[in-house]
Amino acid sequence: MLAHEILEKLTARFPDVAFALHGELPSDPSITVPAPALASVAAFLKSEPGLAFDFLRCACGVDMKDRLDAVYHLYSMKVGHSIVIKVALPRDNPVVDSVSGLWDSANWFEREAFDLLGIRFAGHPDLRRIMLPPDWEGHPLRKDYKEKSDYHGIPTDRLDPVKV
Amino acid sequence: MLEPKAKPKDGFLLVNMGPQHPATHGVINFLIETDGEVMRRATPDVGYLHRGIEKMMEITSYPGNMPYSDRVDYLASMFANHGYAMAVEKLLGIEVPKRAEYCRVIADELNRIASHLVATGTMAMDLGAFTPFTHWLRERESINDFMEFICGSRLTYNYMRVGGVYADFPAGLGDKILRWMDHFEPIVQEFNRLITNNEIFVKRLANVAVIPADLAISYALTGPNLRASGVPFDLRRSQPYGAYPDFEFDVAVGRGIRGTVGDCYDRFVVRVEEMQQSCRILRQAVTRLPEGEWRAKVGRTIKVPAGETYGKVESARGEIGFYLVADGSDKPYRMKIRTGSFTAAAVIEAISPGLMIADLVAVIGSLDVVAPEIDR
Amino acid sequence: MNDDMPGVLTSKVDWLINWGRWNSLWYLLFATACCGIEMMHTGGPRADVDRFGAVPRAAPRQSDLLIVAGSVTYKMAERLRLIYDQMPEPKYVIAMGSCANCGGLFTRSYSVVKGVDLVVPVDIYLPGCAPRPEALTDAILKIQKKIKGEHWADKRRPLENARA
Amino acid sequence: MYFDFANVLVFLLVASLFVGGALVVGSFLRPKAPNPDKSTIYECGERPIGKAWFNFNPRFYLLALVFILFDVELALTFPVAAVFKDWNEAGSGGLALIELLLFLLVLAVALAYVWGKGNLTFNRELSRDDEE
Repeated sequence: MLAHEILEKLTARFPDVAFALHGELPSDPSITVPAPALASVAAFLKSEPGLAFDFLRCACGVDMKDRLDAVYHLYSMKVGHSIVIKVALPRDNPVVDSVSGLWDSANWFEREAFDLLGIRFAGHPDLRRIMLPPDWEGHPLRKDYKEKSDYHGIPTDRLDPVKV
Repeated sequence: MLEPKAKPKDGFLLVNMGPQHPATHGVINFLIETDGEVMRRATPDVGYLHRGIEKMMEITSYPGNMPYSDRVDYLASMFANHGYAMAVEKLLGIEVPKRAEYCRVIADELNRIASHLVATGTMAMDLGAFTPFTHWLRERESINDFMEFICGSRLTYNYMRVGGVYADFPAGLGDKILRWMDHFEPIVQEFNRLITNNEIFVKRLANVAVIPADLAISYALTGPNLRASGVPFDLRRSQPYGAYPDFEFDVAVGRGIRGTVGDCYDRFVVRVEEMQQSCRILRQAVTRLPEGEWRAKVGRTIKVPAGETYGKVESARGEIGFYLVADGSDKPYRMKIRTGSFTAAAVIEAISPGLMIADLVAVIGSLDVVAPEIDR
Repeated sequence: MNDDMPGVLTSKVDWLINWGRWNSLWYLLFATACCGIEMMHTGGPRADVDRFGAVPRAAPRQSDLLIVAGSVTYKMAERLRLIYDQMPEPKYVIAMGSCANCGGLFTRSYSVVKGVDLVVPVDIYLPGCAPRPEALTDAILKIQKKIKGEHWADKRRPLENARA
Repeated sequence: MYFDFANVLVFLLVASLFVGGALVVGSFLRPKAPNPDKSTIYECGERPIGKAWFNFNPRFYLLALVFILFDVELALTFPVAAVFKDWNEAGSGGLALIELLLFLLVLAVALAYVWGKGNLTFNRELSRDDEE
């Protein structure tokens, strides 16, 4: 089923939610969903027989300079179609509902998005850093990330042998 | 300083099967809560090899990112090259010539055999059978030689380019590969007699850590781990790309021969069968290699128009996906790499309660989890 | 006089002890990244470093050569230092691959230690991005050459007579 | 008469000399570089958590005992086999065979009892799984 048909099904089911379809070929189409409505839309996408998105292929965060996006790539094993769901979040307090209740793979994807981009997922069973050490400051994949001068005494820059 | 992570529950011991351990296939730490032999829970703690490849890709130009994609999974880096090149080509709208697609398939399938050789070999070694691992290393050296012919490097290939491959297929290599496969396929039968049907090996793996189909789908497992649970989802067949529609091959699916569907034994057998299917594809690809261009006309500096795409390839460890967000400059704006081992490592915590520690070694080997793919 | 190392006066006892040591350099399986695969092939049937007595060991307690094969992240650096301390004297370190030498491909990364010599003292820097098994064998032979010229009196009590 | 036992004394002396000598010479030649981290328990690079002194589940205890029982039985049948030829020539081979079979029969009964009681397997479940 193509992206706009899925969009029609969504607007039919959630009339008061403002969906938006982006991306013309060759880029992949994606549907933007407002943050408060994500939990119910995701549950609908998974349970609706015609859509049956049971496979959360990838979930990640993107730093769009003025906002943070949470991007979910969904695929359906039964029907065979896929869709990209995007949620725009404010940069200073990026919070969105966690979908780890619907798809177990979301647990680690969301932990990585929290670790590298600082997006907090409400309702996540165990939201802590997955990649970086627990006492790391800052979220590296943000565009305005500044590196510390050392970590636990190990300097982060190496003298350039040419200049020395 | 390095302080311990958690307080042990009374009556249980917290043991680190830590970053430096031969059975964890790279630097992964499992915090095991056990009563001595049986595990109450094994929580993986990853990130010991997080090199920040996604950040590196944001500050390097498109052609320069190819070596970074190699190191996402250094046991199967042809697939990462292929996925990355496909993502950029889809956004640029480049038509890859037929000969280049065939060269890519040959390199991919050779790399799949090499990766499965290490996967099945280390799994047998972790369970105590050391000799087949050295046999497989000998076979893998031949594949390393072919890779040196094709792209000049044994491990970090950097072979594919946006629009095709970096050099033409070497002239005499085709029948060299065919001759090697005539020698290799009987050895796989010998490996089956030596290991796959070995009673002790079966006893160690059958009915251990069964992953039912719905749990596999919910944890978004892909590749041999998903197919071993009975779900015949193979990107080369379900969402075909490149030259794969021209070849016939069967998708190896777990059938629960010696246990239930989705146990460690199935994951092992699926990998051995996949090696044979890869040989079949290689025979067709090498004999029917078409003439023509091996690389489309692409300028030296690549500027990808704004947009986003998701290039996905069936790697040896499942789907490796490149979610590329481009902003028109010569560097990717954001590159998320989705790998098979990342979701496979997540499922270990769900299936580990009740297993013995020795079974955890078998589970890690059967899921073929490697640290670079998890941490990137 | 020791013909291999001109100008180094080693007594017969030194030579006997060193002869035993350089022919049984057991290296620790410390494979973090891509160089680990090449190290595996070095121990494998074709490049077979076992001919020189170098047998892979899994625990630092039984190994006297630490081959740091691959990039070391900040999270792994403390573990590497602990493992190095847990190795018995006399011990040697090979920094295998450009990631271990100076951060290599990942010098601009936020989480890779720019060179293992910031964490552990390194004896041999082995260049290459995944150096070939022959290169690693050559590094092990260089460590053997170094052992040939050592005085056992220095190695016996390294702390007392540690030269400035 | 007492001289016969001298070789035992010499044997003990040389044995203790060998062992003691090796230890003494070793402590001289061995490098000594103590360091606080070196004495910590090696746990794959991590710091060990909690105490190692905890009562783990002795699930293999009975199986080990049963193994020792039948291992000793096997060890006792080897000497019989070794001297069986001489007994045969001495004419009482049949008697020796019957005695051996009797011995094996008694232990076969023991095996049946142990097998029936289920001690040949160990339980794979967690010893105390009182979920919090």
